Amino acid sequence: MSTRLPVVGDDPVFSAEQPSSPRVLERAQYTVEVVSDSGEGAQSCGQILGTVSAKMGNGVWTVEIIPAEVQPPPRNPAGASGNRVRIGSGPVTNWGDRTDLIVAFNEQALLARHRLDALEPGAVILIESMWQDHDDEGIRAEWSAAMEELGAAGYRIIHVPAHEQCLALTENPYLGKNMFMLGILTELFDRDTALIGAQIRHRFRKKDESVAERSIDLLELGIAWARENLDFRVSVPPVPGDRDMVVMNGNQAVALGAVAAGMELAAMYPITPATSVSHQLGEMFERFGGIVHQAEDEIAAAGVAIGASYAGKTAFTITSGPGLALKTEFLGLAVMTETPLVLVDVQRGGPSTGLPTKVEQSDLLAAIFGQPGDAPHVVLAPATIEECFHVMVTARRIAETFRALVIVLSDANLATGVQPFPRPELDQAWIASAPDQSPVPEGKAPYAWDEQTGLSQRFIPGQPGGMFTVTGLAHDERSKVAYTSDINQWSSAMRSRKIAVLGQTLRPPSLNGDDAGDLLIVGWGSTKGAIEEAVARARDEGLSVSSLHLTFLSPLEPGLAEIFSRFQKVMTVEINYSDEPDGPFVTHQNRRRGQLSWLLRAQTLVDVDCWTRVLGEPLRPGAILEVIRSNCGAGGER
Amino acid sequence: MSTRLPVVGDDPVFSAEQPSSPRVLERAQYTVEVVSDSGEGAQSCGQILGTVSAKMGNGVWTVEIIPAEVQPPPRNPAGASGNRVRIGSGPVTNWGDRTDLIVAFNEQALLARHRLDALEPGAVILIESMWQDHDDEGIRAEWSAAMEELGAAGYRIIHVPAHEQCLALTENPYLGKNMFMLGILTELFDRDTALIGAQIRHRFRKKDESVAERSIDLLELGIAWARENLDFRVSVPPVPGDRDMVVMNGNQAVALGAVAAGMELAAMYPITPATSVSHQLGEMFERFGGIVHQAEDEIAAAGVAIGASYAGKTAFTITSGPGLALKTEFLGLAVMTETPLVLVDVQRGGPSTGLPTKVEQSDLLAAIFGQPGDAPHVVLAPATIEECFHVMVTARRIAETFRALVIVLSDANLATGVQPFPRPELDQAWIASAPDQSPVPEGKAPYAWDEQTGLSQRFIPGQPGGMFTVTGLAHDERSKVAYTSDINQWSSAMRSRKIAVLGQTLRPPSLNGDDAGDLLIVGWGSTKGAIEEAVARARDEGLSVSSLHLTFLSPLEPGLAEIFSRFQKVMTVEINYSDEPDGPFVTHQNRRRGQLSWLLRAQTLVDVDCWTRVLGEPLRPGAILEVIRSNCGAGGER
Amino acid sequence: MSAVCSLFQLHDESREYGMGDYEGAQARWCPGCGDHSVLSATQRLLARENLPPEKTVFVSGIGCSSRFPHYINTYGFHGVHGRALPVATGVKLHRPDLHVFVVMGDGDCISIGAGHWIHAIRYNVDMVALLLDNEIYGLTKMQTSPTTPQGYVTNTQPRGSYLPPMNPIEATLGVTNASFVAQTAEWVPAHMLATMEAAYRHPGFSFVRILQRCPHFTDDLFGELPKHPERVQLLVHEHGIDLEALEGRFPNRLAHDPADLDEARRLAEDASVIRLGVFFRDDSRPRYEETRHLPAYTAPEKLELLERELDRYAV
Amino acid sequence: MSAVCSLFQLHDESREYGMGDYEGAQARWCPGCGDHSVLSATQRLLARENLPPEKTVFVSGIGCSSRFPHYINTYGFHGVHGRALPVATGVKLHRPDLHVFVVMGDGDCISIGAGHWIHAIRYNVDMVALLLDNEIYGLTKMQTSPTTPQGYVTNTQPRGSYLPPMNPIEATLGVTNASFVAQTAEWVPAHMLATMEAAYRHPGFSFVRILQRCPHFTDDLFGELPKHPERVQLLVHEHGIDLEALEGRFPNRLAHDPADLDEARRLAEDASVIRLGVFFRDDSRPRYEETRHLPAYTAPEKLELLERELDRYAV
Ligand SMILES: Cc1ncc(C[n+]2csc(CCOP(=O)(O)OP(=O)(O)O)c2C)c(N)n1
Ligand SMILES: Cc1ncc(C[n+]2csc(CCOP(=O)(O)OP(=O)(O)O)c2C)c(N)n1
Ligand code: SF4
Ligand code: SF4
Ligand SMILES: [Mg+2]
Ligand SMILES: [Mg+2]
Repeated sequence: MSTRLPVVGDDPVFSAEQPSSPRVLERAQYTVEVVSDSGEGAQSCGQILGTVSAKMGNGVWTVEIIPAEVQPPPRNPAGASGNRVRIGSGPVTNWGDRTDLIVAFNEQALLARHRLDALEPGAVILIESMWQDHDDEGIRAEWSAAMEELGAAGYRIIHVPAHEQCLALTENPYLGKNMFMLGILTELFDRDTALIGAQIRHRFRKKDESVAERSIDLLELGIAWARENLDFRVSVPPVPGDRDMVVMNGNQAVALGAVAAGMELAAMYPITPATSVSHQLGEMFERFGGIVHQAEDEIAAAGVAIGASYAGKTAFTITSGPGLALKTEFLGLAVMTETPLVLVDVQRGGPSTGLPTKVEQSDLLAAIFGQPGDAPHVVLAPATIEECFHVMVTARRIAETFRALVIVLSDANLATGVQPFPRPELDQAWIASAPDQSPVPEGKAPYAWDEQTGLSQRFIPGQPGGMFTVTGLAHDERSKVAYTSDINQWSSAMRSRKIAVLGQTLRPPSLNGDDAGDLLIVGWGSTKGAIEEAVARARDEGLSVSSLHLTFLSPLEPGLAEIFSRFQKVMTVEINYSDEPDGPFVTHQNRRRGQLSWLLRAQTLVDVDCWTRVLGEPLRPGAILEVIRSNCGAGGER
Repeated sequence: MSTRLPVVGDDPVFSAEQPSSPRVLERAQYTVEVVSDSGEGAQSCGQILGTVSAKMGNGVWTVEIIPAEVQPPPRNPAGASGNRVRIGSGPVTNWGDRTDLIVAFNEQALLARHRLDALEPGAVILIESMWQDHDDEGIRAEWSAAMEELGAAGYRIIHVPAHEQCLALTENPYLGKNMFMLGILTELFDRDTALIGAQIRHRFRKKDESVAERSIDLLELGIAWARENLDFRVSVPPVPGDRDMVVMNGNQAVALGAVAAGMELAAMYPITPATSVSHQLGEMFERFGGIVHQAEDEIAAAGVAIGASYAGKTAFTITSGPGLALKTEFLGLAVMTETPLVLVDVQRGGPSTGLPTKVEQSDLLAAIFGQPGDAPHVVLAPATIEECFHVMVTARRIAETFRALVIVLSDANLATGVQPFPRPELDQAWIASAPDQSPVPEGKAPYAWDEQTGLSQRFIPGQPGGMFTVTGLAHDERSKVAYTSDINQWSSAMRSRKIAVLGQTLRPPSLNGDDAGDLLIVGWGSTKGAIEEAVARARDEGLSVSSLHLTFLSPLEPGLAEIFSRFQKVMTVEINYSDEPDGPFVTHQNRRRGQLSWLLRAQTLVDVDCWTRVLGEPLRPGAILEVIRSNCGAGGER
Repeated sequence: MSAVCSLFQLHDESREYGMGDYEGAQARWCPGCGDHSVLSATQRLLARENLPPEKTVFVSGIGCSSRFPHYINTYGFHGVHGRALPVATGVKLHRPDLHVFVVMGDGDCISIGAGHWIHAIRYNVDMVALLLDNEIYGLTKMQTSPTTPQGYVTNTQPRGSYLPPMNPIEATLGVTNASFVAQTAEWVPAHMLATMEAAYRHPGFSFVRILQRCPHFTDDLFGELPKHPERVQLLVHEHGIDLEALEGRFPNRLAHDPADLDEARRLAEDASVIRLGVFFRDDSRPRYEETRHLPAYTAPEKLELLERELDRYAV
Repeated sequence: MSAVCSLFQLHDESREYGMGDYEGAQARWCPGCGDHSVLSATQRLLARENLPPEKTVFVSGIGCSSRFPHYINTYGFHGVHGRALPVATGVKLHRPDLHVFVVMGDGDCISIGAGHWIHAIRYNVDMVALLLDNEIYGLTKMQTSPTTPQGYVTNTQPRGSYLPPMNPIEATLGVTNASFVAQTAEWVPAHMLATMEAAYRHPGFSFVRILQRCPHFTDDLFGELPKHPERVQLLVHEHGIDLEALEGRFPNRLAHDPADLDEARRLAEDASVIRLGVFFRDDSRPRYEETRHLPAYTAPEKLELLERELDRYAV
């Protein structure tokens, strides 16, 4: 693959004509969706819009709309495939509430979005109109029924004869319509056509040149059609920052972060939504001396990573819920043998196979407590795509310094969400240093635990004089199998103490909002943007609410009880399941609660409430705002 | 194997001579150990003593002393193998504190017990004396060193020339010495020689008759030696109860309980200390129409059990920590598909391979929270060997009624501990009923969740009209893959609600001791006997302490916060790891706590403290008494 | 069959089932996916054998192919990735009255499920195992599977898959107690149906590898093959499969006695031509579920037995 | 070997190691256990090949046999049950300078570890895998293993093991890309040493099944064999093993060219005699670890490359 940047800004394909003067809607932020059957390219249409908007200096948050099957039957609500792009003048930190404008390739995909309550009342709908007069009677009937269902919602529905228009340039508009639609969006949002063209060329770089050219023709056709037929434009003026930015999704960030951390082995077994990290690395890792090992299963992937790490190489393994489950036994071994290991869990909906392509934050307690026996380790969660990059450096360093297992909890929202962030300033210190191969001084033990910190210096194969046998059995500091009872108590303490030491190095979390007030919202992971947006809106309404976002879940960041004591009420907002407090048979005591709230209650003894949803989608700031409104000043949960 | 009971009571082998009149120590309870190299038979010596004592009406608790290897090198402290038998006039509920009398086949095994602080100061030691003048100089030196180490402790050391004595009857005393030693114990404790003889015959029933006869000769030799040479006897008079009793270990109780529950399949993979359940069932299960399936691994064992249960048969799977880890993914599937499943985890020391033959209670949080995604299910822990039997009936019924996963947490202490308990009064209602094969009424859904309870009636293959596909994907009540967002929220609620319903059927736990006071000790699982003994001793000392023992860990039994509020201080006592409160870097907030205390804190918001140890042995009541003493009236943990 | 089982056998033997009786939900595979044709052939087999839908169970793992049970109107168990065989074993062990079919993908069966696969061959429990081998991970979007040809570009091995592919027929034949091993292709429906039928009728574990087109990701692997019957060799034999109807279309035929294990292995090993047919069969191999002799006691009888058992522990 | 690896190669090539250099902790196996003799042969091999202890890694799972690494003075990894091969693969993948040996029991390798075993054969990573096959679960006290003879009484199958045993050699030979497959017996130390040596020198994954006595539980299986050399047939060949020293003791010898896979399979299948020797070897099979071409950039060079990578995402 070429690493050359596509040439931008001076592309001669586009004409410089001025648009006519339609009504211009000025917006600080605006959300657009493009949906089609899978294979029709709504995905790339949305992606290009997002990327180009980011390049133009807009804040952007892109979310994939993915069906559960590879190519489900056409024209079916459950098959909707596409992208949602939220564009802002300033930074956009989350997917927002509802869509302002949707481009739909058929009315069934559109219906799916409507039924999922994804569309703003009064939203603009650009719908491919070919189905209205389709030869197939059944299709015509479906169209009418759909229009009726949509009619009640007060959308502004605009028919787009995309198919018909595209026929002028291509025999099979199913394969080019997305470029036509992209043209419409280009015109509507006044996107830089040179940047758009460059993106298209990049996308088709492995195909015959004519493909890109025809796509650009279709794009122009869309632009022209919009110019002539649409009476409005949307302006979301970028507020250019002064920092270099990059734009990518969370899985790409994890992959690049792993490289920046000097990782040398990624052992994995395919699983949605984690797999694309390995696709990304598959392309580039070898150039950095790294190996992507697709193992026969998740257990083997964990084993290979542990083996490599034991041999002095920095290794991580990446998976999602079902794979985390399978790796459980090996995680216990990593803890017991104090072999550094980073595991990235890109969470999806559970339990079991659950919702493989959808977001959830319900692996938290399994990540912390899932391993039989006492297995102290570290659990971290990046909250933004930028953090997905940097967390890999942090995780690797903690793993090595503390000879620890570090679990990183990303999720499907971060994995597929695309967002610009400041370009990382790479630092050589981030890269793992070469393994120690110097001789081991006589008498030194492979677990010479420092009594105060539990820390010790590991021996790496190749070090003369360091020969010893790592074991998952209880062992003493020479790694000899323990036969007396106090060794187990002592070595358990040593493994636990390291975590306390790490905890002491952490700073208390900082607050978003005032230091005290009516309500404190606590979150973790990918919900940060939505929570902070909701808090900002609530504060604008005069509500006394702040929020706090945790990166370290094990050990927890210090000072929480003290912070919580300054608020009338504390509650978590999470994408995992909790009983409704007023559900049948649910009492204040037996209520099954959000996973973080449960953790916080045990640690702080504060009556931390929770509001959680498992809708298979990111939380909407508007919904969180509702929660804030009804909990501000409402006091404790009892 | 014959099920005929050995003939008792009229055995002509033993003479009726009266013993001379040595000093008789009257004791309400007394603890004896027998230790040897493995293969020398201290195990069976101790077992026979225990069983016969139980048959004579004594309370008994027997604990195995097992080395980590099959037959480790001889004369090595780490190789000590044997049995500890605590005999009481009334019921004995735990292994007690220290041993009053030990029979040791060599001084190294003895040293091992001494170093583990297993012996009461002033204990009587009966030591095989052959090593003192052994030909091997090294051995003589080891003997001297050992005697020196032991000398300081004030034991009463009695030399027993067992080897020499046995040579009169056998060429290889290593294989018969245990019977000679048993003879000594028979005389010392005035055990019924007919019962002893019957046990010996039963043990050798598959061997040539001469083996049993020679053993009985050796036994008599031991009796005679003791009569002539020992100046004391121990009297622990049995207090005969009025109930029929049985005596067995916890794994045998689980096996028999499974049969009593009408279980039809035990799917397992060998793992200590769970395996002997399947040995027990291997002998008898087929006669009841049951199958023991030794699978290729623990994952397959779980899958086979789930498949059988899905097909309408009652199935369970049994394992220990590392196996629990491997089954994690399948447990999530059982929850998601609402397939009834009972899993018995006989806990051992962890994490990882840990202490395979030793007790620990550290799988609690993994059992409850280990499954990625939200996977509500039931976790139960038997506290006595009797409960090991009955819990299987309870677990099976809950699993089927609630279409639930039920995890039963036993442990190595229960698994190998032998205790008499009232013979179960078998009830036909305990046995699983035959699966429903009647036609399914049209329109009925396979998950027709009752909105209030989450309960539904499952369809079983073979039922006409019930055809549907179970799936681990999020699904609606017809088991169709969920494509809209609210289905996941709804079905998650239905799975959770069942657990709340079960919780409502539970009674608040009853207290051992007063309803209010200075200190409440909370325990779970096999520690009950030790805790209650310690509490009784403390109350005798006038301390204001009560205890409470939980059987249901998920959902927790109701009313805990209210109960806790009546005590100055609440703390758990558990066999799992917790940071010492005053350890370096440990604060009240970041302290890693005992697993139950953590659970109770989150649920009740009471500052539940904990005292825990992971010494690879059951807790000693005396140690718990110390904890009570120092915490009674001491107030909260802070 | 014991009395316990007779409980499960009350069904209307006289009823005749047609294809329509086995129709499940609309299949959501890609257009042109070979899984569609496996589904039709299976429904045809069920109709031919007149299997009551309620007595038939399809067990699968996770993957495109593993969606299969949803699309057929029998009992179905869509479990977890790689673990269909243990679940199916559990279903069948205690329910000999049920007809058990297992549907697996190549990743499902041969990668993550490899241990269960090897052991299921050995257990030889009476069921039909269908390996829908598209030589790629479909559902997760084109990663290398153990059967992906060496050099084939995938998303995880973009410089071409590193190793020579595993040969599932050869590996199966290497496992002691293998009892039925066949290969067919979904684009030869008549052959596929005949193979499945032979598999169904074989008493024991029948392993059938079905070469399966995945037009979405690997159209170049099998996509052209339907047009090239000369690249296929049919193994024909009276104890295997011998379809006259195919004679014209597939001129390349080889007589192979499925009783000949050595020859079967030799044929399996040679990758120069795609061989369809029964490589090996031995109806006399011991079956795991037959090793148990389970009496059928009533509950009161069981209690009585258990009392005797408890007597042994009586004090 | 790349520059990165040279980092790991600084050791004193001139040093000569003796048996004593490999002595670890006192072995805690039962008296007479065959594992003791495997240990001595291994130490002898290491001395013969003069492998620096710090450059040698023994990886094992869990079982009696898996205690092995504790008793030899090299680096050792005593991991979890059934998973030695993935760990060993991880060790070797990035550290071609290390000599990697894997020690597994029959339950460890063939039951719980079966999936990894099959795939390790295929990956063909350069290491020596020793299967210490006592045909029983030793450490957990006598349960049926996949190699336990049919009918043999164990604690989990007290009416006799239900199925014919798995034949590890046959199964290994069925896996595509198998490159070295041999069988030996610990009670013929010279043969065992020669086999291990051939295995060590083979470039790729060498699978050696060692028949191993377990006097504690299954003395009747191999216990008498040392006295019955006539029940053993030695496979001899210049590319396999041919020890003149053994000629007198083992009169039953068969010339077998390890290049002949078909014949190897035939010999493996036939259980009428115990065959010791190299069944198959092919030094030219592709090795997984060689498929990667890893440049050896310095940290600054990597950063520079990463900057170029980031450029692609620049706004
Ligand atoms: C434990 C686990 N690991 C990984 C996955 C992700 N996953 C789903 S299907 C699949 C493989 C699909 O390939 P194959 O088995 O060949 O079936 P196909 O889709 O090609 O029919 C994988 C890796 C999962 N669902 N569960
Ligand atoms: C995950 C897991 N399952 C089961 C066990 C228990 N276990 C320890 S060793 C062993 C098998 C021993 O047999 P084998 O592998 O043949 O080795 P041997 O002891 O005979 O050398 C088993 C089942 C374990 N430690 N971990
Ligand atoms: S991706 Fe391939 S295997 Fe999956 S449904 Fe589509 S064509 Fe079939
Ligand atoms: S049990 Fe068997 S395999 Fe294990 S150490 Fe003893 S003799 Fe060796
Ligand atoms: Mg596939
Ligand atoms: Mg073994």
